[in-house]
Amino acid sequence: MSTETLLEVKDLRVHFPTGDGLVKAVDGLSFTVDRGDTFGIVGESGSGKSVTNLTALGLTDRNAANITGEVLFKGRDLLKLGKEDLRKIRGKEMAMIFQDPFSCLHPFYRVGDQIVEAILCHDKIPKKQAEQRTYDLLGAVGIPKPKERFRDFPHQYSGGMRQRAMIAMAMAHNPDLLIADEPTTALDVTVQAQILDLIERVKTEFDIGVILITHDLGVVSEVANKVMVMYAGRAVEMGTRDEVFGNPQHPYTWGLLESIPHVDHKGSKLVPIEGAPPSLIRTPNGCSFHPRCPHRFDPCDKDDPEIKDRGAGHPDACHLSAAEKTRVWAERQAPRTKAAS
Amino acid sequence: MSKKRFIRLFAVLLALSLFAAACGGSDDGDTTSPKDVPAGEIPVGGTLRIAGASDVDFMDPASMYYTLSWTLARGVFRTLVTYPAVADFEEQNVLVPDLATDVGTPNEDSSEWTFTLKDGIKFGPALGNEAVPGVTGEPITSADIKYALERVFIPSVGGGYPFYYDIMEGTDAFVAGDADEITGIETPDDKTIIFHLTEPAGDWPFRMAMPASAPVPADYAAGFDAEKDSDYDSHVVASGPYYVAEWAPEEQITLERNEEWDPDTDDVREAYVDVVDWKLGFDNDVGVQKVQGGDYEIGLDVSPQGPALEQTLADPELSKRLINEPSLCTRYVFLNTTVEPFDSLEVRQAVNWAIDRANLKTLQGGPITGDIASSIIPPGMGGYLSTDEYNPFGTDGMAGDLDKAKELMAAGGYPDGYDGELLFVGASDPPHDKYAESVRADLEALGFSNLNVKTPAFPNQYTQFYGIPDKNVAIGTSAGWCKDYNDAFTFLDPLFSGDNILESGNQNYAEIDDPAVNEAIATATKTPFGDERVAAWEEANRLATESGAWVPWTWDNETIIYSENLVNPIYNTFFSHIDWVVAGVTTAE
Amino acid sequence: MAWGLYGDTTAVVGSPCSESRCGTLAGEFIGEKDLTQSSMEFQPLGGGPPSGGEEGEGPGVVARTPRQIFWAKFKQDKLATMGAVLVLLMILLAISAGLFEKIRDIPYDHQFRAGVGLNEFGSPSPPDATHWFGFDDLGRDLFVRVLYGARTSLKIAIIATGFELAIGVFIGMLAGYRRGWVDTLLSRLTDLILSIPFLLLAISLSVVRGGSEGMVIFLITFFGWPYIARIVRGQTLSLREAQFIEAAHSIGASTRWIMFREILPNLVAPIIVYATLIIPTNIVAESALSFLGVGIQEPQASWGKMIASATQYVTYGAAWWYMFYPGLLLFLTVLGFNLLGDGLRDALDPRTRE
Amino acid sequence: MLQYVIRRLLWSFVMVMLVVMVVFLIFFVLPGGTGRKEDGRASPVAVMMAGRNPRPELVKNIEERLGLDRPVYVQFGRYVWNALHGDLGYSYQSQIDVREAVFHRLPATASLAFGASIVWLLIGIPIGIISALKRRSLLDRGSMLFALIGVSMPTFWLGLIAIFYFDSNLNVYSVGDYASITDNPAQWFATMWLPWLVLAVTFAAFYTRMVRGNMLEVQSEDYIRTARAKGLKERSVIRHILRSALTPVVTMYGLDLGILLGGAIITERIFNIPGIGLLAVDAISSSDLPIILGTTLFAAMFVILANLIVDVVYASLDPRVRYS
Repeated sequence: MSTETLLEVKDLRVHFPTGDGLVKAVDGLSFTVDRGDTFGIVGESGSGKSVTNLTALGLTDRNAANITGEVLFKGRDLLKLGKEDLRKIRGKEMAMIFQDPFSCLHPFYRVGDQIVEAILCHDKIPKKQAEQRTYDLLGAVGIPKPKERFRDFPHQYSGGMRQRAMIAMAMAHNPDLLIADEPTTALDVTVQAQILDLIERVKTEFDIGVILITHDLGVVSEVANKVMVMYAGRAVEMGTRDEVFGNPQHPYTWGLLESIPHVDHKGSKLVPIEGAPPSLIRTPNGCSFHPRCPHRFDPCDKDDPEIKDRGAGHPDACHLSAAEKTRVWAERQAPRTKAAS
Repeated sequence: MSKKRFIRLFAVLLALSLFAAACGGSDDGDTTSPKDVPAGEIPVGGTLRIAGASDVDFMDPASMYYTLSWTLARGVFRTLVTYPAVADFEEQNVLVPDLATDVGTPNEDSSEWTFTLKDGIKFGPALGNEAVPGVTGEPITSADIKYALERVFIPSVGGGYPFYYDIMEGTDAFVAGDADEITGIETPDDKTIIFHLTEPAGDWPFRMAMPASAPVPADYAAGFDAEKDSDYDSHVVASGPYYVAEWAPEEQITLERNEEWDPDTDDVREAYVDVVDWKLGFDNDVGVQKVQGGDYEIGLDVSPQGPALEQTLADPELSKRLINEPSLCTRYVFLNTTVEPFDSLEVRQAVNWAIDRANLKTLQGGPITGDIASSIIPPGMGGYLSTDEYNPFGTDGMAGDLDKAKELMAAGGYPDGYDGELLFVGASDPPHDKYAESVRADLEALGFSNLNVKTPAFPNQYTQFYGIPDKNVAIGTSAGWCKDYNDAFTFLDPLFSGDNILESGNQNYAEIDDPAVNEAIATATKTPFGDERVAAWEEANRLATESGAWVPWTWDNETIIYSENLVNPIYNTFFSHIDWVVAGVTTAE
Repeated sequence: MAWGLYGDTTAVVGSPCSESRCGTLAGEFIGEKDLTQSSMEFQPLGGGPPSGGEEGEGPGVVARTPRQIFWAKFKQDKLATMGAVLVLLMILLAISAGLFEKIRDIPYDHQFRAGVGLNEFGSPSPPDATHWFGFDDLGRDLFVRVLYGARTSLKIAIIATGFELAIGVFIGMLAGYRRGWVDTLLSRLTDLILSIPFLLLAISLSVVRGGSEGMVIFLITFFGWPYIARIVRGQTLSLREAQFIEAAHSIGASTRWIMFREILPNLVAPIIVYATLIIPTNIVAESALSFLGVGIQEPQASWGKMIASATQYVTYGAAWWYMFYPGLLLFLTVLGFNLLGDGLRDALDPRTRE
Repeated sequence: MLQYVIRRLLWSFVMVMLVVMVVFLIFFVLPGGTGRKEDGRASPVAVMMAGRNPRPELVKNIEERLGLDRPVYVQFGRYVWNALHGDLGYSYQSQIDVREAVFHRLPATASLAFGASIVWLLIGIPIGIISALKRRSLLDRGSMLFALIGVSMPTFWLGLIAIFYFDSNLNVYSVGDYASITDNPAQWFATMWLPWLVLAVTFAAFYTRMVRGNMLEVQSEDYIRTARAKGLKERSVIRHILRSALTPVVTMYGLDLGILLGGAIITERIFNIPGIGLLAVDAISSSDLPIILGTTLFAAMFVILANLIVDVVYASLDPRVRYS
């Protein structure tokens, strides 16, 4: 496995000016994705996960948003590329699959044709050949009788099949980076696992990088090797899966972890995070999480903590000292473990 | 009296109310005098193009009762006697022989009339140029006249005005089905026809000039008449100089020369044009433009009104080609004498004083639409009283006198007006809606505070309100009446005689049953033709007017436009239009 | 139309027309029920559980209420504000019509006859210093008439809208909530009414029964409620799946309670928007009926009737004022309501929030 | 698909029956009873049907023909039977078969409807598309304002203003000189262009708004994002958008046309175009009830037929309907 860096995001800011004020959808975000990585981005809806990736793909309306920072994809800054250059990368070198497979395929076109179209827009090959490739792709993602299903319309597919078709479409050009935005949220649990497997398989087979966006830490813990936790347009904690799950540093991460139902934690109480995500227009002073944070103290509503390694071995953005964090996390864990034992 | 007399009136009123609003006659009459062109200078041949709006009511001479139908009948059907094609109104009313050799010979008391048919009169083709064996080209006989009059009483035919003929002996038995024929019509031979009447009728020849008396081939028509609803209407056989070549309802009527017609037998019709091309369905304003632009020669049921009339009058060229003559019609507001408070003579007279006739006249389109009426019988008809000598409710400018009216209201016992509900019925079509509104405002000023105003679409005010005494219409503002022929009998008898209040199809809308008026009408009816009869009608006119049951407000003019291609346009009061059978077109080749 | 079609297939709808307009009320002229965006979701304006779950009330969090958001957005919308001003102005004019009449001492049905209001041919006289809009064909002051026309129009439109809402909301909710055969039956009923040509039938009815204010209101209501019903049905269909309704169900709330206490408050916003958009349609419908002579009768003033009476002068280029002013007021009123309605819709539609 | 079409057909049939029933109710039951009155007075229905000239014989004849002396359900049965045979009745006053009259007037109405519809499609669709693509541009704001004005402009007022200006002021148009396209194409065009424009304004405005609205809605659909994400050229993406955004336009177009073909009453009245609408309006002023009744029924049939066609066409355009 190589360690080639595929995507490097540096201090990305995406601000939408609106009548109500400036919406800071992404506000100073940096991360790196290597080939072979499954990079999980976790956060509540509105935390900026999707915007980050759409921006990377050049799908954010540049007229409607102020975008600053750098998004280096295989060394090239995507933010500086023209529309046409970006289009050539999209679908070819970098592909994306979306949350709701029910609405992601055009209802009036046949599934097969939509994939053929994806092939033909980057490769000038005969249509017959593209169709053949589509059969292969459909077969590869586990759709039975691909030649027949080729002619079906999306509404004739089940949810899981549509997501498979989406993956087939995404893999049509053997891209380097696959961005999966909540690929399983809309699916049944059993199908979820199959799709995650498929993504994992695809990643290994094609040797690519995957960005997995989700609000579900459970999903991330299963497939991701790196994790970034986002809150209000920023990363609050970042690290390998083991680091983040084994030694979580940020109260928000704790909250997320506590809200996952664990099969092995039978009887343990699910603790929801109090309150709602903040308005992205009037973000609170200081740490943007402090209004919801049960551990807030003096500097929290004044100083904005930057994300850095605060002694835990991986970066986080919380004013609490490393020792304090360990203590508090242990305390919060205690009743759950007790109940489990 | 039958209930059908109003029908013709509809035709006139519809034409006037919807389309003709006004007419161009200035008082000096320049624009109205027909051109007297020597016969030799009238071109022969060519097509007379008529721009029309509505269709004929019927093609069947027994049923037709619209003026525009009678205009057509002038060229298609001949009658025993007819009106001469002359310009002078006095002369027009002197009947001349048509199919008959003379204007009829009465017995001593005018209860028996004898006519003799000319030689050489023949039937032409049926509608659609159908040569009917045994009919077309065959002589017209007295039996054909007899059958024409009998079928007036056959239900499947639906005669337009049988009440003019029900004085023939044996009519009742025929109507009741007890007789196969009307015994009062005697046809000793093919040329002679004798009418035996149950009562004297000095005006019988006038009734023999109406289309219903035009000959109908008995054997041919009887087949149609035997059906439930006679279809002779679509198979009419011509006796005049033209036959109906095409009749596409609401679209087109074409008349072509009837080759069987012998000009030597006809002293009235010249029949200069070869073809009459009558297009129906014109929008009034469009039709006017077409005629004035020379695309059509005559507007029939199409005449300038309102702004179009203003424009026409302002243009010296156009105003030259405008005929504006009395149509022998009176429009009136009636007050139902059986409804409180109009059972009071004073109240009726008060209303007569209160109503602003001048405003109604303005709303109609100004002085040009005819004179403001001061009494019931219109000018040109025996019994007419000129406004100068007789104007019982006259005020300056005829705008009414509210003070006098209020005095009379008080005298009638209603010093504070009347607040009971009164059904007030006008019509919705302009300008009828405006008449209603003007009268309503006047009555309100007089103290009528609770008027229940209804304005149905024309002519539903007649069929659904005025004609049904049960409805108790207190005030009607869209009523009008036109003569059938030039005798005041056709005015006063149906409208003012107490005997003629009918349960349905009533014409005496005011339901007036005044002994003095009844008496005067009866007297006049019995008086033989001449000055004495005119004087008797004048007296009846006075009494009827002063009864206050009507507020007559206009004696309508007929406004007719024609193009510069038309030669010798003479206005004929019989059908209130240009006597086209003596007109020619310059477009003839 | 096409409730028949889309009614069957609501679940797969992606096409925006599906619930939008489907047929015209009065055909050609009335314009359409311009409810293009009807599949939108509305913010509840007040009452009823907020759809977004519990509000965060933590310190420092500035979460505005839907009402505040609505006002903020509405105030920014210049066109909507203009619409509101126009509408208010018209309502003011309608209310003050009597006042004008009193001040200037010209009763609305006073006929200025020969020489003043009418010329010798009976045509209306032009505007002058005291009679700003000229005269009508009976010599009445057109300015006063036009103001009274506003009163007639608004009165009829608003009353009819009220009836339409009452019937439409009830039936729409019933159909959407009960579903099954009730829905089918009611949906077919609306289908039926929508396939009857409004104008022709209105005319026929008026001819048979006579035109009057009550008849106009009846006709507009009769042909208008299905639009409301259709929209409300759609909204109800989606609302009944919402969690708070399920919750109400689970605690055994009665159908009536759920319909009126849970669903209805959530329909307030769309209802307000549609009411605003339906009023102008009704105004035009009234004018059209009166224009064809089967609506308002004399001496009551109606813009449509005025325009109809003015028609005869138009081809001759005469009496322009008679046609122009009533039409202008009619146009401005309709425009005002449309602007306002558009603005309300945008302000209430969360998707336009950026 | 076949099953779907059959279902729609059946439903259309039911609709026809219901409409016939409504019309029957209005014309036969509402006027105050169909039969003869106890005192022997004629049936009000027959009198109204007879029109301007209700001769007693004719009224009696009508009573017999329509079976007005029979129980109401028999009358209804007879009426339905006739309607199903395409018999729209007979005008006793004009003495024409109503169906013939209607079909005779159809070409004028069709000229107006199709001509106007072409105009409004040519205006409405392109402007709607461009406005949506250039959202918030000056052009978008401008055309949306104009569309709003167009939607708010009552046809009859606009028509009169147009006549006032083009006919009496400029003299480039002459009202009411209709000639059929086969008789005199130049004349036909000369009389139709202004009515087309006037009638098209409201519709164009509405279509502009609708197309723009649809476009914006579709633009934010996930599948359009997918199309972009897979690297489609912008032109292809727009094609994807149009495919969804314009499909409902087909539906609406069919319905609008269906309604207009049943008679564009106001426009025909103002411009004096001898179509079905004018037939009806004229029938009103001459109290020709059978024609009013017949045109109403005819127009309703057209709407139902349009519904049917539109449903089937829509089904052929939208696979979700076709295959479900």
